[in-house]
Amino acid sequence: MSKHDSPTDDPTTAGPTPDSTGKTGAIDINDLSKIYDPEGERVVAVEGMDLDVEAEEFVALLGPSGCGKSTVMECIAGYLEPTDGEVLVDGNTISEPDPKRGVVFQENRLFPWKTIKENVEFGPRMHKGVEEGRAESILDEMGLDGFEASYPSGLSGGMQQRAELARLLANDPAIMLMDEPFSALDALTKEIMQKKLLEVWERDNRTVLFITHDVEEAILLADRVVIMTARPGQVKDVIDVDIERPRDPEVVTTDRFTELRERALSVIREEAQRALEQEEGG
Amino acid sequence: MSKHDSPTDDPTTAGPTPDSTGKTGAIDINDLSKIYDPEGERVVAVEGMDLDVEAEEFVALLGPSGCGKSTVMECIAGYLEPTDGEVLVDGNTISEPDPKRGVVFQENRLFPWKTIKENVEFGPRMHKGVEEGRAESILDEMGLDGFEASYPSGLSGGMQQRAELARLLANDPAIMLMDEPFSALDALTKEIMQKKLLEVWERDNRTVLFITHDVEEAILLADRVVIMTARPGQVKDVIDVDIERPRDPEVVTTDRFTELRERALSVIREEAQRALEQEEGG
Amino acid sequence: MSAESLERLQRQVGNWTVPLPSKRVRQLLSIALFLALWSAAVRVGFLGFDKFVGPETTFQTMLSALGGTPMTDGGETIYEHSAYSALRVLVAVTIAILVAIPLGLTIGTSRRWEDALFPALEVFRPVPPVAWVPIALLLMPTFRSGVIFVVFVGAFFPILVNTIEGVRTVEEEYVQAAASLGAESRDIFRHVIIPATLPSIVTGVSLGVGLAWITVVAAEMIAGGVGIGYIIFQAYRLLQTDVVAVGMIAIGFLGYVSAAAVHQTGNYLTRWQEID
Amino acid sequence: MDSRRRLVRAGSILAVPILWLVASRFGILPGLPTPVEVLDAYVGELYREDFWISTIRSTIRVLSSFAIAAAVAIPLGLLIGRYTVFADLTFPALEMLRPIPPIAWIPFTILVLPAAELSIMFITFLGAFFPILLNTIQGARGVEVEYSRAAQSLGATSYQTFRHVIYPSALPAIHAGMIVGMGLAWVNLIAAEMVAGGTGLGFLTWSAYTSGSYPTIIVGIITIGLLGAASSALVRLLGDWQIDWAKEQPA
Amino acid sequence: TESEIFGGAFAGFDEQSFIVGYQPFYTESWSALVIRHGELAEKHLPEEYSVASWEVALQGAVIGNKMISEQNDIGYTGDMPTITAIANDETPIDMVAIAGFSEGQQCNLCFVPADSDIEEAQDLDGREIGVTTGTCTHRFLLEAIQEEGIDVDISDQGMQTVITNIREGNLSAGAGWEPSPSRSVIQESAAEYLFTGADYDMNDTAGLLMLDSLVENHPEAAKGWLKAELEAKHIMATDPERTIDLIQQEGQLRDYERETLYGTLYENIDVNPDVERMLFYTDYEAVDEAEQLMKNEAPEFLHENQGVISGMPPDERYRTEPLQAAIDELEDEVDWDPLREAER
Ligand SMILES: Nc1ncnc2c1ncn2[C@@H]1O[C@H](COP(=O)(O)OP(=O)(O)OP(=O)(O)O)[C@@H](O)[C@H]1O
Ligand SMILES: Nc1ncnc2c1ncn2[C@@H]1O[C@H](COP(=O)(O)OP(=O)(O)OP(=O)(O)O)[C@@H](O)[C@H]1O
Ligand SMILES: O=[N+]([O-])[O-]
Ligand SMILES: [Mg+2]
Ligand SMILES: [Mg+2]
Repeated sequence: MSKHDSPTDDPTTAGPTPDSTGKTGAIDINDLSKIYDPEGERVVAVEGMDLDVEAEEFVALLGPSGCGKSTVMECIAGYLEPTDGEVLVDGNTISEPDPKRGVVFQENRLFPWKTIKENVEFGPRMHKGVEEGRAESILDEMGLDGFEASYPSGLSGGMQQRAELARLLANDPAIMLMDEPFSALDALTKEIMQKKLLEVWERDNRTVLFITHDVEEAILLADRVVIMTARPGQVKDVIDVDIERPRDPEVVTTDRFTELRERALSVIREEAQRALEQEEGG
Repeated sequence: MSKHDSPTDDPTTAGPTPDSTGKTGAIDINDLSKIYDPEGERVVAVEGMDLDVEAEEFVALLGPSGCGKSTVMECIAGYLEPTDGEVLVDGNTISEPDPKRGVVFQENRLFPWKTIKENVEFGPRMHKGVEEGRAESILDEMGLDGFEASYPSGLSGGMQQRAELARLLANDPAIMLMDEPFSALDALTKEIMQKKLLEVWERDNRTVLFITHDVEEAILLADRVVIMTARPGQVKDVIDVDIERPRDPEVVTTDRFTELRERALSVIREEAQRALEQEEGG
Repeated sequence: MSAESLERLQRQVGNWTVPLPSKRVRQLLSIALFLALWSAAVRVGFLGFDKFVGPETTFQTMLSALGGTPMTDGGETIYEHSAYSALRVLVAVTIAILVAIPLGLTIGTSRRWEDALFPALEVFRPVPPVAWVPIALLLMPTFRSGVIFVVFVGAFFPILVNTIEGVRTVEEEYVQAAASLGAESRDIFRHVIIPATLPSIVTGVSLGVGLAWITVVAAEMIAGGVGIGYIIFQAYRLLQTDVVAVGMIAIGFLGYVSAAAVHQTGNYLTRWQEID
Repeated sequence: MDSRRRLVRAGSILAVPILWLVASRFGILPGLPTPVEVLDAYVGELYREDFWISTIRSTIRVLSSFAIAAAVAIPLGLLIGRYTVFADLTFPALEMLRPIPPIAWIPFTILVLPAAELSIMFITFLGAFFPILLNTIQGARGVEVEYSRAAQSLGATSYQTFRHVIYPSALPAIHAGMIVGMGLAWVNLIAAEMVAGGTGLGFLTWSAYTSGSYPTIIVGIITIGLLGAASSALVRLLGDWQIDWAKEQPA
Repeated sequence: TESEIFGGAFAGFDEQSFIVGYQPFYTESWSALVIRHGELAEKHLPEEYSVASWEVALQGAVIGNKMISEQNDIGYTGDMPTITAIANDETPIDMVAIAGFSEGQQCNLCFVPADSDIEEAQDLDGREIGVTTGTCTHRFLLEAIQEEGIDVDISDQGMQTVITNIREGNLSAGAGWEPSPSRSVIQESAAEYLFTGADYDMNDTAGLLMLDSLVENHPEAAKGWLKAELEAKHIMATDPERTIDLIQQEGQLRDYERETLYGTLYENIDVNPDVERMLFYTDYEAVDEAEQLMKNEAPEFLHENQGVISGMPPDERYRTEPLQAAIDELEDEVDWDPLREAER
């Protein structure tokens, strides 16, 4: 499954390295550092992080609160410029946001002033043109038929999250960057969304980087679970999830799952303790 | 463990019925119904619910989103007047909020305009007077020493939730009503808070009604797990948690735990499906 | 107030067996009480109320004014004076909107333009629009455009400041989301910045319209000519207090109608927001 | 902010007098007093008792009317915001009066109130009153019900809830109203002084026009602007001091 | 100074200290300036009475209305606000004297830009004239237009706006009252007089008003004030230099050159060189034209023509007893003839 057993791949392999299989959506993070400096108060969020994500791989990113997960994602999305190091996508350095790299946030960022349909058609309209009927079919798939003309404020939280996913899919990105997309949902809605996401991913072949605090969610969804250290963030451990696909929520009861979960949890606990000490100190 | 195997205890036993053991904090919910009627749009949130919570018992309340859990809790807290039926605490009908029944919400409701210490001392100051040094010792216990003079906005989410718990404890309520208190926390902070809560509960003997969406959390913490039906809410099933105390997060790996979890999950799934159908319909 | 506490209140009052009148009745009561107090104050001569008119005479004068009786010696009717004031407000606010919104968007989105323009504008902002009346009369070729200039100043700053504030508080995440969906900066301006700023602009316009009315009345009183402000003051000079009261009602009515129109238009333009 | 930006911003402010100077030098805007004339007049005014009396009078009028407006509008707004019945009985009448620009009341106040000073103060008061009232009502209504519930569950009586929850929670909105109110207090004060005469910077400015002392008009405008800015700063300071809890950022 | 900042503000409540409403930008009430700066009130008022404050107004109507609401006790107002005030039936107000009188050389002035091609009233046909409507000047202008049989476009503007627009050439002509036109004509050479009230036999005058309660309850104070008025008139009539010295102390007039102030009171207008600029009368019952104007012409105009007063002012609102008492008393005290001052 994976060439990436170690998070410390040689960082000198920068430059165009098209995936040998011709797939797109590979992410190379080389020696990435990000320092925030609001009014002289230096916060070293990420320091010397290395991580390679293969094209069409599903990677989950876990780590204590404040360890820099979102920072890493924003560097990949092109919102932030790294203080040091670089992020390559399919061998090219990232300079700005790009429709190839779709992003979903924890709180939905549907445009409140556009209807659900206008939201879903926003991406295509911006760069290649709207294909008649496509928005409807995606919304249909997400169980949102009948809500095309509603504004986001008229939908429940779960439906909003589904609409956001629909907007992302309509744009057909090679990479999906998801920052705790389901953490605000209740248990059941979350389960449904996880199923939906797996379904879509297994069909469409996209690279997914999925940030979560939920260990079970990470194992259920990902090919690899990357655990970060407390701030400044680096890769602490990578766990290969060798549970076969297609998966469904029932797998959480298997022994292998429990085993992987225990392993992830113990790594996290260790790191979390450190994070807590940091916090208590400040 | 329990005299309350069935949720349909005789509702005619109203009137003062002091607990035989002399403990306080028993809650009797008799045939409770609550109908919301904002501008003529009738929502039957809870209908004919019966539930008895023993004094010093720890009961977790599970149920699909929108099934009326919070509504029930708000009736017990005295915020809402039941449309029908009644809620008795130690045999007396509830008419208004009371410092005996402490409440914790999902989002913290620390008063942003008061310091942590002022927040913690708020309850005592309101009704019986502040005891010198008590706030400090509670904050200490919650790992918040040094933050007495901070405003809530200066604290991280986990610390805020701990401060809220400190505020509740400083008021020494017989009953603690907790509405998804930890659901906004990350996995680790949540675990720490659960431990803290168990510790406090095992020591202080208070009745706890704990609403959550997290099945594992419910089983880990509670003596009994009450599962509600989809709206209009009623008690669907009650699961006795016969895992011995003191418990710690490791119990989740035991077989008995897994068993109870499976049982709870299957009941919830069934009910959740119904709830979902309701939503999609509207 | 929550429906709940209202329920409680009603119940309490019910215990004293005083039936609580319905909301509509209470609101009408409020107005009736006001008119009764006014009338009583005039009759009794509370403070100097005996030197003012009561509601009854005001009502009569109002009717005759609405029937087309000229307001003072000038010969113009209430409709003509209203039209003058309203037109001044309309023209001034329109110009203010056309200038302040683009300017605010520019200043809000570009740090460079902000540095170049905003401090200079801030120099003028603390000066109340009415204070410009003498200078406007001095500089404007005829005093009529002078009044419009002053009203424009009144409407301009609230719109400008709210537009800038609106742009600045556009959540970065929307901009990022749009960029990640392939939007260029022009698209972002058009599809994110402008709609996200609209509610704030609407707030600015309604504040601006309010200030425009205050300014137009003051300017018309000071500078004279025509308009409701002038009528109020002219009637005052001639001690026709009933006409003064009718003028006040007219200006209040116009102010109310224009505020309602802005509110309705604003609601329509920002119809995605949950209506409360 | 880096020094280059600071420079640009300072330049932006300096551009105002420079453009004015250029305009008067080249006769664009004939009739506009030149900066030199105005400076000259300003120095002259500083030696005149009349100018200082006007300045002090206007300041006292604004500050006292504003204080009274706040003292009346805040409790009234909290009551209206929290008690529906009280609101129904009072608010419609207030709403009826609100759209009338304060300055339109001047004939009424001169006739009805027993002293000219009270007339001007009443107009100024009205200017500040409604923004503070409306914001207070909005603030009181916007208090999230969970806060008052939390207080009640901690044993607070309704008075205690009002004092410790409703009031502080509404403070930011009240404060926003006070900022707008201070601005409108000045607007209406100046108008009232121009119309009612007597003393004050509004009158000074208008009588400078009447007497043809045009540079003094601008002296008046500048002084009014300075005092307006200072009083806004004062309100902001008051707010920052009272609402310090809103500023602290997460650790 | 302190009393001007704080004390004067609420002095209206004190019956023995008076608030005086006066108009620096209205020559016919300038006896008030002479009283103020010559400290004549202090000299003549009985000891227990004082002036709480001098309240500047830019319009007579403001003073009249402040008297009606008893905020001002004594007021100097033009003929129209005087009539409006004494005709009101809320607060009794008496006209106790005339403040100034002129055969149309103060209030009834029509002027044109300095370089204007307009040479006589007839040339105004079809032109735009600026005037403040509702003032005595307005009445004069209407009458003049009617007599000339011309048709003009009247533009209602404040006095100073008329002056500004004349200077800028935006108006063909303007009408107004002194001292503003003099400033434009003498000090700035921006305007010229075209015709005056004398051409139409229209006099102009200002009233001295007192609250009836003051006259009734404090006759000594009323008498004292009129003694001061008489002395002021005496100074104005006999000592122009001192008069101008005193008037120049009025801060509001700081931008008026001495020459202008002198001219507006003492130099006859070139279009009517034989008519006195100002006549220093005080007793309107002693001067036919003044009595006619205040008791008949002005009230009739306001009542019948304009309908702004509901009836003619009652006879008892015209009071000259305090003036008579002042004259009687002064006769023993001074070496000039107070009766003459009252008349002329
Ligand atoms: N704009 C910023 N300015 C300064 N510090 C920042 C900024 N954004 C984030 N940080 C800090 O950088 C660190 C990493 O933040 P980041 O949001 O990447 O963490 P995270 O792992 O996503 O946390 P969470 O799990 O809570 O979402 C934190 O300590 C945070 O406080
Ligand atoms: N004030 C209200 N007015 C009208 N309907 C309400 C009100 N409060 C709650 N409801 C409705 O009553 C039902 C029960 O709400 P409640 O908040 O008790 O559910 P819940 O079980 O706590 O849900 P969740 O798990 O999402 O917190 C829901 O359908 C909700 O929409
Ligand atoms: O006193 N006047 O204004 O004529
Ligand atoms: Mg994050
Ligand atoms: Mg709930």
